[in-house]
Amino acid sequence: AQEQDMSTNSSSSVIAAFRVFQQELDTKHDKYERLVKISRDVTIESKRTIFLLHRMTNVPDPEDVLNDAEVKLDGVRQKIGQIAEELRGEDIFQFHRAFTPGIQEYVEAVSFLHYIRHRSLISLEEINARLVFMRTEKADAKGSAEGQPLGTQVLTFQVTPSDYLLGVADLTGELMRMCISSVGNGDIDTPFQLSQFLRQIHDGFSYIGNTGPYEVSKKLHTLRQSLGKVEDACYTLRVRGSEIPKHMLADVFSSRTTLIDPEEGVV
Amino acid sequence: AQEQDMSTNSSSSVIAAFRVFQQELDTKHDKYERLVKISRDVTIESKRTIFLLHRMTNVPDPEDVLNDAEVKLDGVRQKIGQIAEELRGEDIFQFHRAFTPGIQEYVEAVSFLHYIRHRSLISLEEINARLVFMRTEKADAKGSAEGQPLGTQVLTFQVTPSDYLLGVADLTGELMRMCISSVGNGDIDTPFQLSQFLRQIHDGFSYIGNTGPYEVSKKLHTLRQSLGKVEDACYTLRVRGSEIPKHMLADVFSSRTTLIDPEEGVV
Amino acid sequence: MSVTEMFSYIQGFLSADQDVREDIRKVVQTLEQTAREILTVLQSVHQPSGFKEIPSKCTKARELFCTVRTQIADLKTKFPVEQYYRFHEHWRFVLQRLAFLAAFVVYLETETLVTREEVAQILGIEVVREKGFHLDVEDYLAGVLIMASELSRLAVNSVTAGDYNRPLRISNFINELDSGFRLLNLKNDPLRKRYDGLKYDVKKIEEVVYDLSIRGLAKEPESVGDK
Amino acid sequence: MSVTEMFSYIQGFLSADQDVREDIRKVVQTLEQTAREILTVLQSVHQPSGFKEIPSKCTKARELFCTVRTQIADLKTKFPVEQYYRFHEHWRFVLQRLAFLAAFVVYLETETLVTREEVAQILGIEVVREKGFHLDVEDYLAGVLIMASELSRLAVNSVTAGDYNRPLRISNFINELDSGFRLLNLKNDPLRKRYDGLKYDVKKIEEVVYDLSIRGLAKEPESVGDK
Amino acid sequence: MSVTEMFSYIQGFLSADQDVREDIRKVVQTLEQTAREILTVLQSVHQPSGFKEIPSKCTKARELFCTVRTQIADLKTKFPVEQYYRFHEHWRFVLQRLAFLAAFVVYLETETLVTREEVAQILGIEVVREKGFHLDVEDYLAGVLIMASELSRLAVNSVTAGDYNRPLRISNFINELDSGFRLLNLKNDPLRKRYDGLKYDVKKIEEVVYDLSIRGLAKEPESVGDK
Amino acid sequence: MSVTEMFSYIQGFLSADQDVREDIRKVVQTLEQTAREILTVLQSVHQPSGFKEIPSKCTKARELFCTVRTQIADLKTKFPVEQYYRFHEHWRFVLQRLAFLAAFVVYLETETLVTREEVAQILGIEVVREKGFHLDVEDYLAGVLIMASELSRLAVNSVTAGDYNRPLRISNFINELDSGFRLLNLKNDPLRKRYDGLKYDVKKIEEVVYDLSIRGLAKEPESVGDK
Amino acid sequence: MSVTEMFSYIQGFLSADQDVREDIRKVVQTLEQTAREILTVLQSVHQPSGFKEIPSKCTKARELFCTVRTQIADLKTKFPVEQYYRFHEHWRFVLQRLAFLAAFVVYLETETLVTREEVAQILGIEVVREKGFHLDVEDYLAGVLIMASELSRLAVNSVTAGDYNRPLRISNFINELDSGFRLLNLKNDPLRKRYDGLKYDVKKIEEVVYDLSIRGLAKEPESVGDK
Amino acid sequence: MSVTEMFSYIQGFLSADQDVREDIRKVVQTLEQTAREILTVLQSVHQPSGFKEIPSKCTKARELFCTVRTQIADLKTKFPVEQYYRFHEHWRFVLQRLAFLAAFVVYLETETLVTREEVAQILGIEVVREKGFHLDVEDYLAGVLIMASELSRLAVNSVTAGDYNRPLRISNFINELDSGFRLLNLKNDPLRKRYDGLKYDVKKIEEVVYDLSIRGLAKEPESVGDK
Ligand SMILES: [Mn+2]
Ligand SMILES: [Mn+2]
Repeated sequence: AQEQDMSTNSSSSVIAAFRVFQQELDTKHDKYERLVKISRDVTIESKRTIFLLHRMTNVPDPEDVLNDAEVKLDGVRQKIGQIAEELRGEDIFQFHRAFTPGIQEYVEAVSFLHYIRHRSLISLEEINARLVFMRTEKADAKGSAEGQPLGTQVLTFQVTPSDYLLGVADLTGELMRMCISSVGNGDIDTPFQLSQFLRQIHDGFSYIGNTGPYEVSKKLHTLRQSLGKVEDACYTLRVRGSEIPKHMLADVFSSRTTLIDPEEGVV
Repeated sequence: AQEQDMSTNSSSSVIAAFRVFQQELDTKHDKYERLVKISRDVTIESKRTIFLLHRMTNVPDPEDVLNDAEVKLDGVRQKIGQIAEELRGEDIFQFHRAFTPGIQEYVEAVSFLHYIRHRSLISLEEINARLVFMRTEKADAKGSAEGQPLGTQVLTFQVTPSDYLLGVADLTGELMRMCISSVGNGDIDTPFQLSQFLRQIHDGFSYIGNTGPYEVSKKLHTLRQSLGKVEDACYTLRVRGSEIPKHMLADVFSSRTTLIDPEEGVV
Repeated sequence: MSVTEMFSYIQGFLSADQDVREDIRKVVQTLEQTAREILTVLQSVHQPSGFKEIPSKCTKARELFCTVRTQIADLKTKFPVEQYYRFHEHWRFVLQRLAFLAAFVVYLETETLVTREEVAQILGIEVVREKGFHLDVEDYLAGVLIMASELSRLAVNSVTAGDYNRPLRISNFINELDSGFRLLNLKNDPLRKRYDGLKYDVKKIEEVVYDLSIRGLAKEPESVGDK
Repeated sequence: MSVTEMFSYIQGFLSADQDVREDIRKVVQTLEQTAREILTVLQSVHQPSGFKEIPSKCTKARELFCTVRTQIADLKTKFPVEQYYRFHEHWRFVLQRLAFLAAFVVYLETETLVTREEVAQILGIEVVREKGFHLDVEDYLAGVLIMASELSRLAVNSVTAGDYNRPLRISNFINELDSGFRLLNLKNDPLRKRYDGLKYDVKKIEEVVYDLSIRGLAKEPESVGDK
Repeated sequence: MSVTEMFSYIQGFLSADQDVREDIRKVVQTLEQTAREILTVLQSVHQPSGFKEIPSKCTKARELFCTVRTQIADLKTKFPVEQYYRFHEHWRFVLQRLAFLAAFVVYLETETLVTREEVAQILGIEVVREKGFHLDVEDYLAGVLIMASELSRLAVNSVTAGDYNRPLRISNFINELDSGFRLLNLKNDPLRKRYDGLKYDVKKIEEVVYDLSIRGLAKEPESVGDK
Repeated sequence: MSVTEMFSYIQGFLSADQDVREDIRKVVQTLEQTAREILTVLQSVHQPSGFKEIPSKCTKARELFCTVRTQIADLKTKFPVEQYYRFHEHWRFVLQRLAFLAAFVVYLETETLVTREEVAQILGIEVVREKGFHLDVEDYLAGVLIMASELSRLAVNSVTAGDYNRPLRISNFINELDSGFRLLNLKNDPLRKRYDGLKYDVKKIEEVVYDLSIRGLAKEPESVGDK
Repeated sequence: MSVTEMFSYIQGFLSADQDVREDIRKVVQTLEQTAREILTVLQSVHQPSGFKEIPSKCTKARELFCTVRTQIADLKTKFPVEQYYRFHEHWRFVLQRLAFLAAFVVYLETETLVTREEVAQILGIEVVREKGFHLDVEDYLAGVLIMASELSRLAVNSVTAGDYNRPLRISNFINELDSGFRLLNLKNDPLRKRYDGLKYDVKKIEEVVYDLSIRGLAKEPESVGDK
Repeated sequence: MSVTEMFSYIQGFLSADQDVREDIRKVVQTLEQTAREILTVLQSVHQPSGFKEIPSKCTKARELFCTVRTQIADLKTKFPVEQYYRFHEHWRFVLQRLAFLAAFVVYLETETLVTREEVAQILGIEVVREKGFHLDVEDYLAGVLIMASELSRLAVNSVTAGDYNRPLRISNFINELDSGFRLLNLKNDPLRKRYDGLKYDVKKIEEVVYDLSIRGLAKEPESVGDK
C-alpha cells in the first residue's frame, strides 16, 4: 500500500520530472495537431486554385483567372505563414509529417500557375522566396510597457527538395489534363509545348531515378502514364494534320484559331 | 472559338445550373472538413480522459479523478454538440465517415468511466441520453426584430450501434490494461471482476460473430488477446494463492490490503 | 446479464439492418435489369439505320421508365426515408446509370441537357433531400458524364451513318457541358475520375468535327435541334 | 535547359543527403557495437556471482561510455545541428539503447532514477534541443522503460542469487516509475507499446515480492542502497 | 436471332446458378447462427462456475446439433450432390466451426479425440465423398486445430476454477494430437498456418502443468486416459 | 495407438491428393504448350500477308486441336469425374484460352459465333456437367470475350492489309455479341471485369469503321452475313 | 571460452560478408548512375529533333558503356565468382536496365534484336555461367521486354517527328519478338508479368501503323529487314 | 529465322532449369519427411518418462541422420555445385530444421553447443563453401536459435518430470549462448528476428530457476560444465 502514498507525494522528484515530461509531450502533440489542421486547409485551398486555373481555357479574360488564382494562393501563403509561426524556433523536421501533404499540394498549385504564366518550371528558390513573412511582433512581455510601437520580424518557410519534387510530380498530372483539354478546345500549339515540357520533367525524374525519396518512385508510374497520354495527343494531332489538303490549310486554321491569340488566349 | 463565348455566357442555363452545383458541392465539402476537425478534437480529448482514468490506481482520492474525467468528457460532449449542430437537418450518414473515429473514441472513454463507477456496461441509450444539447436559438432572421427573447432548441446526437460496438471493442483493451495494473498494485479482486466482465463482452462479440460491421471482425483478434491476458493474470493469482500457508493467510492479506477498500479504493 | 441483453439488443439491430439490405439488394437487381433493357433500346441509335428510329426508341425507353418508377417506389418502402445515405452504396451505381439513361433520352429528344429536376421526375424521385428519396447531385453529375461519353460514340457513328451535322451539334453541347464541369471543385473521388474522362470525349468529338471540316463536310448547324 | 538544371540541383541535394546518411550509418554502427559491449558488461549482474561485482562492472561500463561520447562527438560532425530530426531515425534506436544502459548503470550505482540531464551528460549530449545534439524526451523515456524490464529480470535473478532485499527495493523504485508514466498522455506509438509492457514488469516484480512475503523472506528494506 | 437466343439461354443458366448460391447463402446463414449459439453454450465452461455444468452444457449443445442436422439436410437439397466443390467455399468456414464444436463437445464428454466419422455423424453428413455431402479431411483437421487452441484456454481457466487435474489430462491429449499432426505432410496452405499455432498451445499447456507441478498441485491422474 | 493410426490414414489421403494435383499440373502444362502453338498459328492472320492464308491456318489449328483432345483425354484420367470443381482452378485458365482459340478459328472460318456445344466438341469435352469433364459456361464466355478483343485487333490490321470490308463485318458481329452480353446479369467477378473491356473493343471497331467511312473507303457490305 | 571464441570467429565471417555486400552496393550505385546517364542520352531520341541525332547519341551511349565495363570489372573483384547467385539480388535490377540499354542501342543502330552474346560483350561479361560473371537468361529477357515498351513509345513519337516509316519497321520487329516469346514457357514470375505487357506494345504499334495506312502515309519499307 | 532459333534455344535452357527445380523440390520433400521423423523421436524427451530414454532416443535420431545424409547426397546430384545459391531457397528451410535437430541431439548427448563443423558432419555436407554443398553460417545460427527455444521448453518440462538440476544447467548454457550472439552484428533480417526471440527464452529459463530457488528445490549444480 505504500506505493499509493509515494506516487501522489508530489515532493517525489520522479513525479516532478514526469510532470514536466507530460507538459512537454502535450505541448508537442498539440502543436502537431494544429499543424495537421492548417495543412488540411492548405491542401484544400491549393486544390481549388488548381481547379480555378483549369477554368482559364474558356473564359474571355484569362488574366482575371490568373489574378484570382494569385489571390487564392496569397491566402494559402498566409496559412503557410501560420505554419512557419508554429515552427518558429523548432526543428521543422520534427513536425514535417504533419504538414508535408499541404506543402506538396501548394507546390503543385504554385508551379501550375507559374507554368501557365511563364511556360517554365518554377524553381525551389522562387517558391521559397514567396514564403517570407513579416510578422508584427507582440510587444515583448518582459519589461516593456504595453502600447509600445510593435516591431516586425521576418519569418521564412523553406520547402524541402523532397516536397518540391513530390509537388512537381503531381503537377505533371495537371499538365496532362491541360493538354487533353487544349486539344478538345482546338488549341494545337499548347499540346506540343506541353509534351516538350513534360518530357523534360520525365527525363529529369529518370535522371534522379531511385535516388530520390521513396514516394517519388510511387508517383513515377503515374508520371509516365501522363507523358504517354500527352505524347499520344501530339501524335494524333500530327497524324490528322497530315491529311489537310494544302489548299484548305489556311481555311481550317483561320476558322478555328482566329479568335485565339496562340500565345495568351487559350492557356 | 464559339465555345469560349458560350461558356462564359452566364445567361446559359447550363452554366447557371453548374454554378448552383458548385455552391452545393463546396458547402458539403466544407462541412465535411469542419466535421473532420471536430472529430480529431473529440478523439484527442477522449484519449486523454482514458489516460486520466488509468491514473486513478494510485492517487489518494480516486473520486477526484472521476470528477476530473467527467469534466473532461463534458468538454468532449460540447464538441459533439458542435457536430450535432453541423448535422442539424442533415442526413447524418452522409457525413458519418468524417466523425466516426471521434465518436468511437468517445464511446470508449465514456464506457470506461462508466465501468469504473458502476462495474457494468453502459448502454447505447445511456450514452445517447447524455448527448442532448440545449441551444439558444438566434433570433429568427426573417421578419422578427433583433433583441427579441432567444428561444432554446433541443439538439440530439445519436451514436450508431456500429460506433457503439467499435468503441466497446476498444474498451476491452483499456480494461485489460487496468487488470494488469491492478495485479501489479496488489489488488486481487479487480482482476477477477474484470475477467468476468471481459468474458461477457467476449461472449457477446462471438454471439454477434460476423454479422457485425467489417471493422468489428478486425478488432476481434485484439479482443481475444486481451481476454487471454486477463485470464492468464487471474490464473497466476490463483496458482500463487494456492501456496499461502494457511496460518499466514490473514497476515498476507492484512499487510497488503488494509489501506485499500476493495470496493472503491483502487479502481 | 446486462451485458448479454445489451448484445442481444445490438444483434437485433444488426439483423434488422441486414434484412433491410437484403430487401434493397433484391429491388436494386430488378432496377438493374430494367436499366439494361433501356440501354439495349437506346443502343440502336448507334446503328446506321438507327438514326431514323430515335423518336420511337425514345418512346419505348420512356415506357420502360414507368417500370423504373414502380421499382423505385418499391425501393422507397424498404427503409426509413431519413436514412438514405446509410444505404446509398446499394443503389448509387444503378441510379447513376438511370440518370445517364434519362439524360440520354432527353438529349436524343431535344438535344438539351436534362436538368436534375427532370431526371428526378423521370425516375419518380425528389431533388431535395428533405423531401424524400432523392437524386444526389453527384449521382446526377455522374450520369451526365456517362452520357457525354456515349455522345462521343454517337458523334463517331453519326458520321458512319452519313449524318454530318449531328457531330457539330454534339460538339457545341459537350463544350457547354465541359464549361459547366470546369466550375466544380471535385475531390479525388470516382466523380473526379469520370470528369477526367470528359476531356477525352471532348477531344474525340473535336477530332470528328475536324475531320469533317477539312473535308468540307461540316456546315455550321443552322437549326440546332432540327427534328 | 532550365528544367534540366533544376533537376541537377535537386539531384545534387539528394546525393549530398545520401552521403550524409551513409556517414551517419557508419558511425551509428560503431555506436551499436559499443552499446552491445556495455550490455555484455552489465549482463553479468544477472549471474549468481555477479552481484558482488556490480561496482566494478559499473566502473567498466563508465569507461566504455567514454568511447560512446567520442563516437557521438564524431556523429555530430556528420550533419548540420539544426537538422537533428531529419536524420533522427538513424540513431533513435541506438540512442534509446544507450539511454537504457546509462539508466541501468546509474540505477545499479545509486538505485535512483537517472535524470534526462544525467543521461545527456553520460552520453556527452544536450538536453535542450536548441543547444545541439540532444536527447529527445521520448528516447529518454524509452530507455527508462527498457531498464524497467531489465529490473524485473534482475528482481527474479536476485532471488536466485539469494538476495531477498533487492526485489523489494526494485519494487518501490518501479512503482514510483509507474506512477510517473501514468501522468503521460501518449499517442498510439512505439513508446505507448513499450509503456504497456511496464505494467507486466510491475506485475512480475509484485509477484516476486509476494513470493518472498508468503515465505517470510521479505523484510521491509531499512537501508535502501545498502552497498 | 440466334446469338440473342443463345445468350437468353445462358442467362437462364446463370440465373439458376445465382439462385442456387442465394439459397445456399441463406441456409449457411442459419447454420452460422446455430453455430454461434452452440459456441455461446460451450463457452460457459470457461467460467469458474462452468466446470460443474459441463454435462448439462454438452446436452444442451447436443440438442442444438439436431438443429444443425436439420439445417444441413436443408442445405443438401439446394444443389446437386456432385457439385459439392463448386460451392464449397460457401460453407467451408461454417463447416470448420461446426467440426470444432463437435470435437469440443466430444472432448468435454469423453476427453477423447473425435473421429472424422463421429463429426460427420453429429452433423448428419457423410465421410466418404462419393456418398454425398461430406466432411473434407482438411475441414475436419481445421476444426480439430481450433479445438486445440480452445483447450489451452480451458487448461488456464480450469486452474483458476480450482480444478488442478484437468490441465494434466489436456496436456496428454494435446501432445498426442501434436504427434498425430507431425505425421502429416502439410503444404503451405491455411491448414499449415493453423498447425503452426498448435505448438504455442502445446507450450502454453506445458507451462500450466509446470506451474502446478512445482507447487505440488499436480497429481498424476490415476484413472485418466482410458485407453 | 488410435490417434496415430488415424493420422497415418489421413496422411495417406493427403498424399494421394497431392499426387493427383501434381499429375494434373503436368498435363495442364502440355495443354498450355499446345495452346501457345495454336495461338502462334492463328497470329499470322494479323500480318498483311496473312489474310489470304486464313483457311490454311485454320486447318492447321484444327489439326493441333487433335492434340488438345488427346491431352484433355489424358487429363480426364487423372481424377474422379465428380471432383471436377475440386481441381477446377488448375485448368480453368488454359480452358478459357482454348475456348478462345476455338472461337477464333470458328469465327475465321465462318464469321459466326461459336456455340458452347461447338467449343466442347472441338475440345473433346462435354457441355452438360452431369455427363463428365465439361466446359463451364463462365469459361466459355471468358473465351468469347478474349476473342472479342482479338477481333478489335483484327479490324485494325485488316485496314492495314487493305481489306476495308472486314472491319464492317466485325463491327456487326461484335455489336451482336455486345447485345447478347447485355442480356446477362453478371456478378462482380472476373467475367464482369472482362465484359467491361468489351465496350472498349466495340468502340475501337466503331472508330475503325468511322475512319473508313469518312474517307469513303467503306462500302456498304452487300454480302454481309453470308452464312 | 570456447563458445565465445566460436562466435568471435563467426562474427569475423559475418563482418566479411557485410563488407562484401557493402562494397557491392557501392559499385552497383555507380553502375546505376551510369545507367541513368545512358538512359538520359538515349531518351533524347523521343524528341522531335532527336531522330537525326540517333547515330551520335548511340556513339555517346557506346562511350558510356566503356564506363559500365570498367565498373562491372570492378564489381567482379568484390566477391568470389562462384558466389554470383549469393549476391545476385544486388545487381539484378541494374543488370536488367543495362541489358535494356544495350538492346536499345543495338536496335537504334541496326534495327535488329541484340543477342545475349552481344549484350554480354557490351557489358564486358560472360554468357556462359561457368565462365564467370554472366548475364542470366531471365535478365536478358527482362531487358529485351523493357526495350519493347520503349519501342512502342518510339513508334508514336516517330510519327510526331514526321518519320512515317519507322513505325512499320518497329511493328515487324516487335511481331517477331512476340513470336519468339510465345515459344517460351514462362512461369508465374516477374518475367511472365512483364511479358503480358508485350501484347499491349504490339497492339499499340499496330494502331500506329493503322493510322498511317489509312491516311496513305505508310509505304512498304523496301530495304528494311535485311534478313 | 534467327530470332525463332534463339528463343527455341532459350526455351531449352528454361526447361532444363525448371526440371532441375522440380527434381530439387522432390528430394527436399523426402528430407522434410525425415526431419519430421527425427523431431518425433526427440519430442519424447519432453515427456515425464522421456528423460531416462534420452540416450536411446539420441541413438535412434543418429540412425535417422544416416537417411538424411543419403538424401542430401541425392540432392547434391541434382544441380551443379557452384549454383548452390541459385537454388538456396529451396532447401534453406529444411536445412535450418536439420541443423536444429543435429544441435539438439548433440546437446542432449553432451550438453555442449554443436559446432558448425559437427552439424556439417552429421548432415554429410561441407563447412567451407568452396568445397561443395555446405552449411551457410546463417543457417547454422538459425538452427541453434530454434534449439534455444526448444531448450526453454525442456527446462519447463524437466521440472514437471521432477528433474530440478537440468534447468540450472540449461540456464548456464543458454546464457553462454546469449553472450555469444551478442558478439554478432546482425542485420535486420530473419536471423535478427529469431535472435530477438532468444531473450524470451533466457528470461523463461531464469524464471524456472527462480521458481526452484525460492522453493529451495535448486541445488547448486556441483558438476555443471562436465565436459
Ligand atoms: Mn493534382
Ligand atoms: Mn484505447
